[in-house]
Amino acid sequence: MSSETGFDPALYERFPTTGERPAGEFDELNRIWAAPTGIAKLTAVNNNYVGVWYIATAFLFFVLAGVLALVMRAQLALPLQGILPQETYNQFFTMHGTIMMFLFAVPIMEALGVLLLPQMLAARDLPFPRLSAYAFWAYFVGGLCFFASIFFGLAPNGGWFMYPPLTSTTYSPGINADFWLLGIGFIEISAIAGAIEIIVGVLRTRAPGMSLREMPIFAWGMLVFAGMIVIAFPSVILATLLLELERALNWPFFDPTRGGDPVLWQHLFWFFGHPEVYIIFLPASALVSMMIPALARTRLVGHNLIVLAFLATGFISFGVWAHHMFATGMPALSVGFFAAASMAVSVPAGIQVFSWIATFASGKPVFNTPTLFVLGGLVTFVIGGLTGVMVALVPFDWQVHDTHFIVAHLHYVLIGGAVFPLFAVFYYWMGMTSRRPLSERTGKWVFWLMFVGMQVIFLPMHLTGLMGMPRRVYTYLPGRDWEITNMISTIGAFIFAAGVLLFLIELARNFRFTVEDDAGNVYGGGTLEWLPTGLYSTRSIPVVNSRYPLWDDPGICKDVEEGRYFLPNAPTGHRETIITSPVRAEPEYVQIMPGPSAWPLLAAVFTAGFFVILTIQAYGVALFSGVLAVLCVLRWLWDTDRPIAVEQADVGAGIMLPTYVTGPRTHGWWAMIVLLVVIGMIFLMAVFSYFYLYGIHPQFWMVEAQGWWLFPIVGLYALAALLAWLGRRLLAREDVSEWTPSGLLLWGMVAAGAAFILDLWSWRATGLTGDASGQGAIIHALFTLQGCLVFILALMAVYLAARTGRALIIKPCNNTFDLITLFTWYLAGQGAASALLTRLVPGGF
Amino acid sequence: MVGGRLRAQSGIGRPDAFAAKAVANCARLQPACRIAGNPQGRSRALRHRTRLKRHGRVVCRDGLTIGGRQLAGYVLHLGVLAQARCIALHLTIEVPKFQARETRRPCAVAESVETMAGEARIDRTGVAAAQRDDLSRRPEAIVRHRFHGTARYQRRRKDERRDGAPPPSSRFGGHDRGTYRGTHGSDCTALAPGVREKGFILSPWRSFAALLPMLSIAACEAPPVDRHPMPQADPERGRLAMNRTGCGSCHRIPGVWPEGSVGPSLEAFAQQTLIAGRLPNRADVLAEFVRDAPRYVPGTGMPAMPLTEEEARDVAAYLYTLGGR
Amino acid sequence: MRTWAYLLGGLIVWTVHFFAVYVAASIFLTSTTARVVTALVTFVCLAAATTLTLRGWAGRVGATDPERRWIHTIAALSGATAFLAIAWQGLPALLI
Amino acid sequence: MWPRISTRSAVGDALGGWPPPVLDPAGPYADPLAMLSWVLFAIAALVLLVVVAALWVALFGSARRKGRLGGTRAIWIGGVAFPAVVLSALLVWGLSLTGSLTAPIRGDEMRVKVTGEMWWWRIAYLGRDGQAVLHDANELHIPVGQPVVLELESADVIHSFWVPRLSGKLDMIPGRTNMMRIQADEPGVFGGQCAEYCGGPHALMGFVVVAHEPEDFARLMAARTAGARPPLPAHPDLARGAQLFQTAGCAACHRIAGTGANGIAGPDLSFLGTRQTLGAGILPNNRGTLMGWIGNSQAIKPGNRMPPYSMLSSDDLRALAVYLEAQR
Repeated sequence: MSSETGFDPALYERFPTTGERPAGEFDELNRIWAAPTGIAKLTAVNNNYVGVWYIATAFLFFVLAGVLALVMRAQLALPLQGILPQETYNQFFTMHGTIMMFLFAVPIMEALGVLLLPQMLAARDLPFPRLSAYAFWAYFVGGLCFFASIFFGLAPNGGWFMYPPLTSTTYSPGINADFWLLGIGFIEISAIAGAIEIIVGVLRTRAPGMSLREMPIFAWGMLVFAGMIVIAFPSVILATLLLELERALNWPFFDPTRGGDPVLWQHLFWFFGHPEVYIIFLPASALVSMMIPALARTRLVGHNLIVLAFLATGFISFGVWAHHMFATGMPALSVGFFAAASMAVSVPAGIQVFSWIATFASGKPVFNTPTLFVLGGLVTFVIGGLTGVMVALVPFDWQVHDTHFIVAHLHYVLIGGAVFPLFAVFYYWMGMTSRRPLSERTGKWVFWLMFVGMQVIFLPMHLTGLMGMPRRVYTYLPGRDWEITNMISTIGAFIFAAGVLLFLIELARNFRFTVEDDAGNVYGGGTLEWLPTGLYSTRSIPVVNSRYPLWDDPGICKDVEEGRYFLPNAPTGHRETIITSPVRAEPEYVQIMPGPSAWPLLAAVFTAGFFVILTIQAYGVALFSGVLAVLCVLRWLWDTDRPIAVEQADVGAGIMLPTYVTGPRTHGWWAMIVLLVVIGMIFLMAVFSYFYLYGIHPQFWMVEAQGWWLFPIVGLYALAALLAWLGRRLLAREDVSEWTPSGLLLWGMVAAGAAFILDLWSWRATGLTGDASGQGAIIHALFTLQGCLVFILALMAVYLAARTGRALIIKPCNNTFDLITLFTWYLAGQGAASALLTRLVPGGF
Repeated sequence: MVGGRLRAQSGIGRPDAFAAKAVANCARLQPACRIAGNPQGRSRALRHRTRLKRHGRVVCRDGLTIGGRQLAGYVLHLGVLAQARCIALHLTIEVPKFQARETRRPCAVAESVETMAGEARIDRTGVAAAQRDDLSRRPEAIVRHRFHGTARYQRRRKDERRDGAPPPSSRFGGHDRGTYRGTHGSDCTALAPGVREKGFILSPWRSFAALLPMLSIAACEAPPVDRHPMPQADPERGRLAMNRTGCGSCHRIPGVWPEGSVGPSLEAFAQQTLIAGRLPNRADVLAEFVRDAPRYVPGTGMPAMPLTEEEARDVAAYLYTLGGR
Repeated sequence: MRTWAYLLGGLIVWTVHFFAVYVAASIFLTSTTARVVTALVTFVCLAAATTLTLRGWAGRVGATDPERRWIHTIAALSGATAFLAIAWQGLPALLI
Repeated sequence: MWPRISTRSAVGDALGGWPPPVLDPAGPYADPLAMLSWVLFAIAALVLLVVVAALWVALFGSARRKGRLGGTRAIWIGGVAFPAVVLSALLVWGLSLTGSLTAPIRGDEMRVKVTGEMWWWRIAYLGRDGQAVLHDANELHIPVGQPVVLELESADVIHSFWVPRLSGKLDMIPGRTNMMRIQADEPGVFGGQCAEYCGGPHALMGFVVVAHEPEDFARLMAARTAGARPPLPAHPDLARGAQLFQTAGCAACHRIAGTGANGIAGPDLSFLGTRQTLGAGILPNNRGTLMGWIGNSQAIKPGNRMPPYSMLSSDDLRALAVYLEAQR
């Protein structure tokens, strides 16, 4: 066996250890991980709490959006009904789509990740528990404020896809559209925060020995899920930014009369929007792949193929965005590429379906509630997939695009692919967080009501679409034979709702939240989340060399419980977990974890407040809230990155691991890289927009900045990067004061800021304004992006200076310093690229 | 002359400058009475009328025919009348010619209309025995109570008033001998077209007084009755026919789209006393009327509609399902 | 990093191919130039995907370390998947 | 037969219902799409059957059958090979069809410019030189048996032009001109509707395409493009209607060829009397609906751009309706 980090795999042989564990270490562990009580419980950051809150909130939004759908179905039951006026209906369908996508589907998958991942990986918690808490609270507060807009008639009404120019100020003068744009701003932030957490968590906090090969399928699903969020969400972040800039400052990104193009929005939106579907589907299908082996009492057949299916989906789903745009009149050849990719992406789905069938065939399935939900979801998803293949064929799509056929298709995919699996998940994993499991008898009722309701709603809806009924209509004229199918669909909607209602009653009857004395492994799963746990997760972290450790090693539960594996205690006296290597999961160091804190909560409240208050145009208050959010974040960070007295900790069996590590091996570095990928993707999408606008309307690109400005600008950015590099080098040297490296880095920041100002000024000198043309708008958008980074850099400078002043920048190397250096490098690179791009394309010297 | 006055008045009644201009424009083209003569053009007034009807109770002590006149209409209808405690004074009205008079609002100037006869029930009024005698003597002299406030084709005669009606009470305002003001408190019904009537007026006071002893009886609601049975017609077909011809583009009709506001609302049509303010609300009349309204009510705003005879009967049947108890 | 690049090699080739042909079609629209460019890129990428698949398969057979063998397996599979997807992606150049 | 619960209206007949217009094509640009649809349904049904059968065997099958299904081989066959073959075939067909349906426009077809507006359709028949020779709205007349090229544009937000029996849909995007071909093989009325959510009363944005025999069409076009308007029928209200049209403000937004009314903000009313529908495909066109529409269109189609004319008396409304009915 070869090694990835130099860790000797032979050391695994020492586990499980023998001999007595010292008395008192278990109580110590409990004391360290104890959750705050009373109102302070809100400051808890432990995944057991945050995860459950997170799921509950997402489920609440599912119910709320479902209620909206019910009212809409009632309106459409008969032609020309007056239950919902036109305007309200338009708000309802916009909110239904937006909430289901942004406030239910993505958050609940992240929530399941937060709750389940650490358990499945046998980590004590995710690597950034406070970030999880922040992501949750921002989502909770912001989401509720966003939903409340519907009670004031202020809810967005442009559809969840928000196509301009309908959503531009000309056609949507109210603040409804701003609610959407700013309202999902925090949801994007929350999703990105969660994705960073999950990526680093999956890659770096797996139990020792749990190599990629042994990694549970859910971890694979979440890894691809989070990776896709990192690539896809920047696109919608940029899109919302551009549209908000157009609305607020009249920069014509989407206004064709001044060199913008409405189709740009569609590209940006669907580059996010289609992967979004797989972002929802992948974790759900991964959970199905986790459940089926337990339900069928056998191993997953085709594990490798499913891993491949995830990876392939993760890639190919980024080549299908324009199949939402087949009717926009794109070049026939491009349309063909997207059709082909849409076909290709269905192959991985087929692999998964047949893998599940094969698993059922090789085992002895029991017809309990999760099985029923899994089977119902499978059949439903297959139907949705088949109609998906149909609409991937361009000519067919020309007919059914934007009709109720599509409504039926997407609900089949999403309900079959995500909602039914989620209900299976609720039943299957309920034993982990509840003292009592849910009732099987009621569960079957819930399933049949939901399953029958689902088919009754959406099967006839295909026909409604073929009969010519478009989507997003608040009513329809009589005499078109649409009455029957619509009435059937409405009846189905109420059957479905009855199932959900029954489930809610069931929850009230049997769900009793707990962390310690839970109902446990009701369905006999074989993966690590069913190890006996407490707030600290598992007592000790087992060595993993199997995909189903609980089945393959019957003694593992007892050994783990008795502390015979890694980290049976808290050697440093803090909350901690083991950081392992990304491929073979070899132990690298002990991470000290932050505990409960009110700062993430406050930061989240103020972040959500900033966006929500910005919407209602109370700029002063919004700014105040934003400043408070920044202060809270800085205060929360202030406690982190401090070495502790114990430099090497015994993590069990005499294996010593360092407690403070710097450089590219650290989880912080990884998180920063992921964050920079996000920022880089935003920039990349902006560059795409730049070329796109130029390609569509070159006649509006008349202004040229003088090329020689490039020399000082790029020179200054290069200087900034160089100074940052020098600073990091000097930090390692003993013979300089600690202000020298910090000072160099600070000067580097000044250089970067100067370069930015110079760039901006040289463009302003040409007389180009943001509202002049598409060129002006997109160049100013690039400046906006760069300006945001410069602003963050300024905050970092203050933070760095403060930490240096308090002697918290520790030599010879320090994580805070590293991360700021990384950021400075990235900023310099993006700034130089931006300056080069705007001057060389299309102008040149 | 007329146009000029209209301009001046429109400034008061309608702040909307555009509307004022349009009214003035129209006024230049035609005599004012033509503009104002059509009830259809004034939806607000009509809505008030509708409201009245909805709350109205037709009250009579018994179902006897008045003045020995035979009631026309359905036999069944008569049967109902005989039993009812709280319906229906059938009467014949005669709306004589009347002349355009100065009014408080531009829309209130009425044009001469043709004399017509028909049946109507009386809204919220009772008929004292003495009056019934009057009625029986001179059936043609009865004018609907509040008729002035609803259809506004009412005239008044001093001598008749002396006979049967009290002097204008404070409720009626009576700011001017020979002129009524509306009774509903709304500006739009304060139209008081100063018209004269041939018959006499059933004063609200007197009718109220007459009503009181009857209230105890009337409080017991009559069992729901289908007052317009049309066994041959299918209301559902009628509804679809209305959707097809677009009746809803002018009228608010439950079950029919859209909900136009140009014509009167027909939400409680079954309780309505008159068709288009003039014709008796009878199924056969209605079926004819919806096909070719201008023929029966010259000057009405409602045009002839493309309906077959059968469809028209269906339409009538559907309309009688509205608002009936 | 190299492990990951190898693991995802086929899919990365697919990505390169997809965006290359997308850009070509965006610039040259539905023209002969675009078709030729698509065909060329497709051939190159098909060759790359084939190489990756074969190499993965060979590595899989040869590997002793189970982890390594697993990585080769996934690499071969991703190469094969990419091959199918790239082949389909080349079809529009012939058919449209 | 599908149970009918309604008597069909003219609008309803045109706009859809049973049989599903997608599967009931009336021209060469819709025919292959219907064919494709049927094949797709058949394949989908087959695949669903296979999957459900496999699932059935997996759950309830005999041990031997289950054993045969319970391995990676099943995945390779069912999840990889089978889709690869079927999808390849479909893709080839779909792409060829895409290619043939988007073949370059010859250039000698009749051309019509259709502009999507909130929430109606502006129609301009173009001459050989690309100039508009005839303006109309909400109703498109085409000759039978020959392709008609539509230049689709938008004046405000994105709309989508869709006549399911004649062709698939194509978006109308501000700042772009999308070209589309339609062709009807038999005379008739074909309904269409905006398919892209365009705000407010998007649901009420329909139109009809009327296909005529070529000679009828030629006669119609000749009559309409001729300078002289046909004489108006005698009606007492006509003169007043004409005058009201000018004075009440109608002419500021609407155009009637040959009169002083030259407004371009709203639909062209030159041939309103011949139209099948009113309010962009939502109401039957008769005197009553015309009066109702003019009097208060906001009650009918909330949010549309025409203000309510509640100050017009019923006589005015009738006069206007009579006048507009006479525009043929």
